[in-house]
Amino acid sequence: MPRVTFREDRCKGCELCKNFCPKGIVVMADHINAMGFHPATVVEIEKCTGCAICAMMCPDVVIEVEKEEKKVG
Amino acid sequence: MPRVTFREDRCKGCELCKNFCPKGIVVMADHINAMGFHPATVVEIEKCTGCAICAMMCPDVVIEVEKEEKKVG
Amino acid sequence: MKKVFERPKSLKDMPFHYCPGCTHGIAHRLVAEVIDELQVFEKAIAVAPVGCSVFCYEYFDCDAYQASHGRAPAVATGIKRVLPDRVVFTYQGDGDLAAIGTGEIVHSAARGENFTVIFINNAIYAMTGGQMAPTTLLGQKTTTTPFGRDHKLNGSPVRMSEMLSVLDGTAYAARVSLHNPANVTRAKKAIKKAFEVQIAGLGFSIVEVLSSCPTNWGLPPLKALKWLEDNMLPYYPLGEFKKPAEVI
Amino acid sequence: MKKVFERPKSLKDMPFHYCPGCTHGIAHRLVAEVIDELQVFEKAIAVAPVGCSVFCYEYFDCDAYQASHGRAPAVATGIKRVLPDRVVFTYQGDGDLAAIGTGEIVHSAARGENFTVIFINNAIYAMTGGQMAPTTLLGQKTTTTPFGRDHKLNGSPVRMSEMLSVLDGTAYAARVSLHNPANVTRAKKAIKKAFEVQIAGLGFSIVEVLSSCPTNWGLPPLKALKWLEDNMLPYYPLGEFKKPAEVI
Amino acid sequence: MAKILMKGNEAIGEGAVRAGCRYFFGYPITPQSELPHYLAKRMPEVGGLYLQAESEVASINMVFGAAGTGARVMTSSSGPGISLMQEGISYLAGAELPCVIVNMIRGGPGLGNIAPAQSDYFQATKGGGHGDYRLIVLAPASVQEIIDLMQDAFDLSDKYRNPVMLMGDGVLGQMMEPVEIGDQKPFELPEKPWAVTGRLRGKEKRLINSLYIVPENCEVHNFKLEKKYTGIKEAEQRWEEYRTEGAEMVMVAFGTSARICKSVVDRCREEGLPVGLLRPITLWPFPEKGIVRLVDSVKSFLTVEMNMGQMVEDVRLSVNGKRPVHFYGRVGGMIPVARDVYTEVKKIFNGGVA
Amino acid sequence: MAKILMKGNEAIGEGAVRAGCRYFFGYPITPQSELPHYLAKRMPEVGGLYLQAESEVASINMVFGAAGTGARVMTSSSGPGISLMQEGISYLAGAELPCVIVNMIRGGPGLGNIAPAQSDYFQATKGGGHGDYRLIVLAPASVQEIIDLMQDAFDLSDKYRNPVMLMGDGVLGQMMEPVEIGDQKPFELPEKPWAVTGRLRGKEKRLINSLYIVPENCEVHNFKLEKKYTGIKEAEQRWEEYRTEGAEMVMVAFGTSARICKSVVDRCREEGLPVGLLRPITLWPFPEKGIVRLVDSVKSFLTVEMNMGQMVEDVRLSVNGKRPVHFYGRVGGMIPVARDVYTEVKKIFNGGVA
Amino acid sequence: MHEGILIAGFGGQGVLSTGQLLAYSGMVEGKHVAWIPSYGPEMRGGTANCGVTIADSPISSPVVSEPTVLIAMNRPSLEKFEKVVVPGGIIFVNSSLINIKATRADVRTFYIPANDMAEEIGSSKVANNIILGALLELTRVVTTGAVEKSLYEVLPPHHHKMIPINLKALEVGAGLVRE
Amino acid sequence: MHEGILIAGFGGQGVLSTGQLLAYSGMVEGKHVAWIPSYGPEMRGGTANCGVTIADSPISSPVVSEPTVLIAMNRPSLEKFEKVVVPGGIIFVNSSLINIKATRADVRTFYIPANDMAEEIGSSKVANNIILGALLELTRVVTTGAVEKSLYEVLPPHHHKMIPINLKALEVGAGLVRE
Ligand SMILES: Cc1ncc(C[n+]2csc(CCOP(=O)(O)OP(=O)(O)O)c2C)c(N)n1
Ligand SMILES: Cc1ncc(C[n+]2csc(CCOP(=O)(O)OP(=O)(O)O)c2C)c(N)n1
Ligand code: SF4
Ligand code: SF4
Ligand code: SF4
Ligand code: SF4
Ligand code: SF4
Ligand code: SF4
Ligand SMILES: [Mg+2]
Ligand SMILES: [Mg+2]
Repeated sequence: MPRVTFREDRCKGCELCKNFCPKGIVVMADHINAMGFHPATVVEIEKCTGCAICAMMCPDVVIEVEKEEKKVG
Repeated sequence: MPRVTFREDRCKGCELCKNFCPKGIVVMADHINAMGFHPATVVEIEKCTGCAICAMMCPDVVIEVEKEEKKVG
Repeated sequence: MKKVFERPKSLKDMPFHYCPGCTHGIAHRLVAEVIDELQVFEKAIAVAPVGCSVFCYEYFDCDAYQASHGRAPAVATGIKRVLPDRVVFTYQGDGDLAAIGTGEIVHSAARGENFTVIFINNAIYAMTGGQMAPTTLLGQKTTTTPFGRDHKLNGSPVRMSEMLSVLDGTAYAARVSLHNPANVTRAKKAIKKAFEVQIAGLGFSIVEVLSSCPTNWGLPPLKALKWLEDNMLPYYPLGEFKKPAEVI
Repeated sequence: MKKVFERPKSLKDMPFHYCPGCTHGIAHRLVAEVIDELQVFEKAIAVAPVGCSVFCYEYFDCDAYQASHGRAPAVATGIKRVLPDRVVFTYQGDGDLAAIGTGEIVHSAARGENFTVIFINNAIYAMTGGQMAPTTLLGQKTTTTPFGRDHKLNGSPVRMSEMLSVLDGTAYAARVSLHNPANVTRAKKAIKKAFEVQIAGLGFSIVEVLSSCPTNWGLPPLKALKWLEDNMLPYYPLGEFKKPAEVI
Repeated sequence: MAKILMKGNEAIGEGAVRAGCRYFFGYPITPQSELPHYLAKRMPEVGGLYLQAESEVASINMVFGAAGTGARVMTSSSGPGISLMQEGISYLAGAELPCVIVNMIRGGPGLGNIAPAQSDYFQATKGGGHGDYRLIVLAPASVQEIIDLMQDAFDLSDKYRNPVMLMGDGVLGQMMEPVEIGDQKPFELPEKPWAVTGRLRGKEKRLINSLYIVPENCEVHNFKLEKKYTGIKEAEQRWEEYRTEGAEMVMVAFGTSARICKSVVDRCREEGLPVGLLRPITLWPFPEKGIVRLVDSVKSFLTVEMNMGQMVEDVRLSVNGKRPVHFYGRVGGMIPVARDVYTEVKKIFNGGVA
Repeated sequence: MAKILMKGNEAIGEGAVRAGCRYFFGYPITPQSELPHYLAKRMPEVGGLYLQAESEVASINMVFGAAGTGARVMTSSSGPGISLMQEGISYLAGAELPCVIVNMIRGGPGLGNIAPAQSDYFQATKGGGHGDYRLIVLAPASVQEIIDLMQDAFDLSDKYRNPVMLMGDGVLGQMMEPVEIGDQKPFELPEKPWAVTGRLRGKEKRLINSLYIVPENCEVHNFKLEKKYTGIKEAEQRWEEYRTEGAEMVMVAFGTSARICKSVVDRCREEGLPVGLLRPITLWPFPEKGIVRLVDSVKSFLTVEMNMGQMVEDVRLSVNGKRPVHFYGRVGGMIPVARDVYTEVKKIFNGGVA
Repeated sequence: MHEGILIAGFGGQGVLSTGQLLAYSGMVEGKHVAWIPSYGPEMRGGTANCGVTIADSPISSPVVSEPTVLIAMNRPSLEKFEKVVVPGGIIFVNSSLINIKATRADVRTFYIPANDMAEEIGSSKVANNIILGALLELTRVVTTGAVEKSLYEVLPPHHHKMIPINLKALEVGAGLVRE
Repeated sequence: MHEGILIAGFGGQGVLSTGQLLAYSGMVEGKHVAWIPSYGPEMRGGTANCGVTIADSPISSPVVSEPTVLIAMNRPSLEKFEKVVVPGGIIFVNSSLINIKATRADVRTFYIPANDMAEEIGSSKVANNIILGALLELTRVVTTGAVEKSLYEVLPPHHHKMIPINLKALEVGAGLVRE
């Protein structure tokens, strides 16, 4: 299962990640962070493909994506 | 016969008129004018067609060309 | 676990001051990724403009200059002529590059100055409060075109990439956009090519990046991307306008 | 007897200060003839540049301005925006228009300012003593390219007419030459069209005139014309790059 | 007359429109952006033109073009942009074209910041451009005064055929204060027999020009300008005196810093310290007369500026060594705090010239 | 050492090369064109660069770029071009970048003409750009001194991390005089631990910048600059005194006009009139110390300038009311004639303050 | 009287217009008033604040560097400006959005759940006016009448229907702090 | 000694380099010298002139506004500068190209057909030196030896073969005015 990490304090709640996630698993949290924004987070991480599209579209470099390494050969 | 008039004191002796006259009848005078240039002038005016090419190429608007008016009709 | 996406090394670990959803941030990251990938971090010198991205000198973790409004290409010329083996790039907005800095960008291109320009076209003067830029679209409302930009009054938007491509010194010119993932990927490729052109010493390279300004367009971030797609793309065609034979 | 050629009325009866054989004089005369023929003498306002033709404000017998170096298009903008029914034209050299005045000419064109530009391209900064201009040819020796202009060092000559034609606001752009009678005739036609475009209110019009500078090219007048023909024409193609449908 | 609440930057715009200005050419810059925003809306209402130029260099040259036709025209900017206009300003002064240039000064040098400052005093009053020329420089200290001085700016400009600069800062531009603007009066442009408008109806040829290739002629032109400047120095010095009667110390300050000094004067007077304020309204011509009038009765001067000491030179030149002239300045976008100025005043009163 | 005959403009170029300058960015303008012509040939000989910019605005910003790398770099222009550089100069001063800017002053204002003048004194010394900053301004009066001062210009510039301006005029630039230039000495660039050259070998990040968005920081920066300027004022005032011993009147003049005043001094002395000359070599810092040293023993001063009266303000500030300070000026490209200056001196001696 | 009121919050919370309303009301009452916004690129972050001075005598600097009253509409504003309030001054904390407490002991602090109360009376848009009501009640810097008059002047006619709810908000706010 | 020599003619007549030669010679002799050309757009017309000052004491202004000697190589130069020569000064008129006479009575005027004489001795290029020779003979401003030395310095080596004819021209010119 891939891992998607949000640096919550940096999130500005712009929703670009949420919009572009092909699996629709990024949602905005109910609480607000120190900057006053509802930060993004992933639900149903098991649906995540680790495509990193969310991260690619994040203007604030909030997101890191990790994936299991494929066995070679 | 056309009339080609040179305003001699304005001539800078650049020889453009001389070079471009299709009849080759523009020559540079031996004497120099007040500005120290050999001014252009026309010899054999009878060969002149009144084409005004000399005037058209003169950068210093030295030349005026007159021609007999064609009879109309 | 392998990181498939992480913060590029060349981007200092600090928050951007940009508004939520402002794609200046994506452009920054792409540039930093390219610097990382080309392993030119130690040689890189950034020239920051005046505009919302004025503080980019803080974000890129390489040596940097802050240039006066529009003059980044002249500053870059000065740097690159002294240090021809460094990798020099400017990062400029459309007010900076296409208005006040027209002379500098045109002649840097004409001279074939061997540096790279990242040109953020957001169709607005963002930093100063949303005034019309030379790239503002016809009909677009801004604080100085309250009734919409009108060709009769303000002329038509300039297509800088096309214009600069006319010049012999321009080695590489491309227009890209940041409005969706596919285009972000393409944008990065173009930025990488531009840097490669510089590293190969082929001359002037520029990547025009269509970018959003939610704040001054008065739109939420997603709608801003949609507006970009619907309105800017038709007027500003994407693609490579010029590339040297040497570059694949 | 009928005058088939005489001094145009719009050209004051005084000698030019130009060097022998300098085609600035021919360009002046053509502009004056066009003003006469279009009968716009009373409405004409000339804007003189800084360059050898700085005194053209004296020669054109209409109202006139002397503008700062490169800024004639901005000055003309100011005039024409106040007096839209006057016929305003700038007369600029290649240093004036293509170097220091790049921003002003590009944006006057982009805005579609409704005035006419006569652009004298003599591939040199003549007035200041023969330095390289943006339009100086590769290999051409000038006082600041003593070993000939080199692309690596100085970039390549800019083709302004082509570049300005990219802009939507440019209604008419043509390049002509003064090196022989046939071309002088064509030059006049282009100048006339440019003024007609203005009078019809169609936007920005520019005529680039290839012109000789015997003094700074170090050639006698005739050889200078030959040099122009042999060297400038191949790099600077003549023709109309843009014209409005309305104009025949 | 009813008052309305108005922003300084907008007051510049409205003041200009009421003074008959119909042409604005400019390039955006903080902290004056509300002015272009205002005029972009307002100019079309009065048949005027707001045109955004591609740069400050272009702006000032568009002003040159429009001013030469006789129109009332203005531009506006701040520090860096005004610096870029210096060549154009020198040309305007050389060609004797009337126009109004607004500088809402910000912290410098270089990009500095956008906070209020007064560090362009030298540039405005001594000539930031080349050659011998002068601008008439007006320094309002309230939104109401902005409105009033805009009218004067255009009138003086036409009267003397000279560019006029209005100097403010971000505080004056951004703040709102109540103003009385009254009804717009009909205005008539003064005759401008030198204006270039084409030779319609057989007019003699006219020319807008600053080129005098023969030094002798250029000198004559400069002498003519100098004579004009001397006349302006004689006739147009303006200043406000605030509680200078019986003052032993007079502060000299303009614009925003003068506002602060006023409150210091009040506090000092309350405490029985005989302190007054001379507030230059014209920075050029500097109100030398005002200083000279006070110099014998006053024991010392304190110049307070939002810079490192610029106007203080003009104060010293006016005082001409007869009294000590002290200086207190904040800089880089900082505004003097009344308390600190008061401390400075006290220090001088106690003989401690710090 | 053998003398050679050299043109002032070329001496600027040769002096720069000998001082280790390897980068020139500029835009042609009369009357300094021989300098670019010279350097276009000379720079390649020493592995340096002559690059013609598209404008003066570009030139000064190229200088900004090159200076930031630590290289010795210069530009050159005259009046209108220098005006266009004002924004860039303010940035250079704000970012504390060393470089040399040459202004061969011509008649102004506006396009004026190309004849010699000194009317850009204010612009150079008081700051033609925005914000509080200073240029070190050097004024040579002979071709030999041009060569010598070019070395000083680059050294001072590096020492203080401040732009230096060399001011001359068409006479100094166009004339040829004998000079001794000697052999070129090997030079070493001073260490520049602030220079931006990339983070090779793991260097810490460096930045060339003039932006201080927080006013508090900008003020600190300005105070730092001010401290530097105060140090320069203390350490670097330079002037030449010519026959000032026992002088009752001292003329103050720089550059070309100082040459003329020298001959007037000689004539006066021959006739027994105790007249001397103080020739400022640094215009900023103005040689106040020189004036102060003389002020008690001298009865009056006469400032002679090729402008309408600019340096005279600094003379007055230095004299501070203790003695009358007279002014004589020619302008617009005119050079004072020794005979006329002599007449002026006599007039003052005869008590007629004309 | 010399009140320096600093109103701070996120962009979009209407802090600038609330300040203008207050200044306008002061003007209506013939007082000396000045209003000044923060300006600058820090706006990018999305915070906004303005200072309003209302006084009996001419106002020297309109910049409110030492406020007698702070209205903190969000947390960053409280954190940033709490320390500059004059001793004895007042801090209003919008406790709907701010979940921390002020730390100063030498000022009077009022926690007002402005957004919640505004929703309660029917419009989230009048949160600022709830606090404004409290402010007027405590300081009497201007009268409610002046505010009402100002609302008619400031709001474009098609928004006049909003005036009653605005006045209601003032009333509610005042009630909260009325002893 | 303080000689101010104005040399004027068409561009291409070598007036600037003749002036430089003279200045160089003065320098060689340890005198104070200064040379200055006219500069400016009036060059467009094709005229050129320069001033050379040679003196025993430092030179104040290098601009020769009141020449002690005028060398007029063409007619416009004579017409333009005749009037500024100091009373008692010298005017050399290149009578090969100038067919008018000087009108001043208070100066000494010498008519020298310089171009013709230069052709005679074998090179039209040395016309200036004919007049220079006359000048030296009359004023002794510098010695012929200094000029010879200077020619070796000033001319590039491949032109040194021209030196004899230059010296010859000086000699011929001197002869013309030698009493
Ligand atoms: C000489 C000068 N003129 C004007 C400004 C004000 N200014 C700062 S940024 C800017 C425009 C920014 O627009 P753009 O370059 O498009 O960048 P963006 O903010 O949109 O990213 C302007 C006009 C300045 N700083 N300096
Ligand atoms: C601001 C400024 N910079 C430089 C100059 C000097 N200058 C005068 S004319 C000129 C160039 C002229 O060249 P061009 O425009 O090609 O006209 P030409 O003389 O060739 O006809 C320059 C650089 C100036 N007058 N003003
Ligand atoms: S990595 Fe892909 S699937 Fe996973 S959350 Fe991000 S966008 Fe969605
Ligand atoms: S894209 Fe980034 S900043 Fe925007 S909501 Fe997602 S994580 Fe937050
Ligand atoms: S009119 Fe024609 S034929 Fe006659 S002289 Fe002129 S060019 Fe020759
Ligand atoms: S073209 Fe004109 S200037 Fe040239 S030689 Fe002929 S007449 Fe004279
Ligand atoms: S104002 Fe626009 S461009 Fe600037 S940071 Fe905000 S969204 Fe981005
Ligand atoms: S220098 Fe050249 S462009 Fe100028 S007048 Fe002479 S020939 Fe014509
Ligand atoms: Mg932008
Ligand atoms: Mg040219």
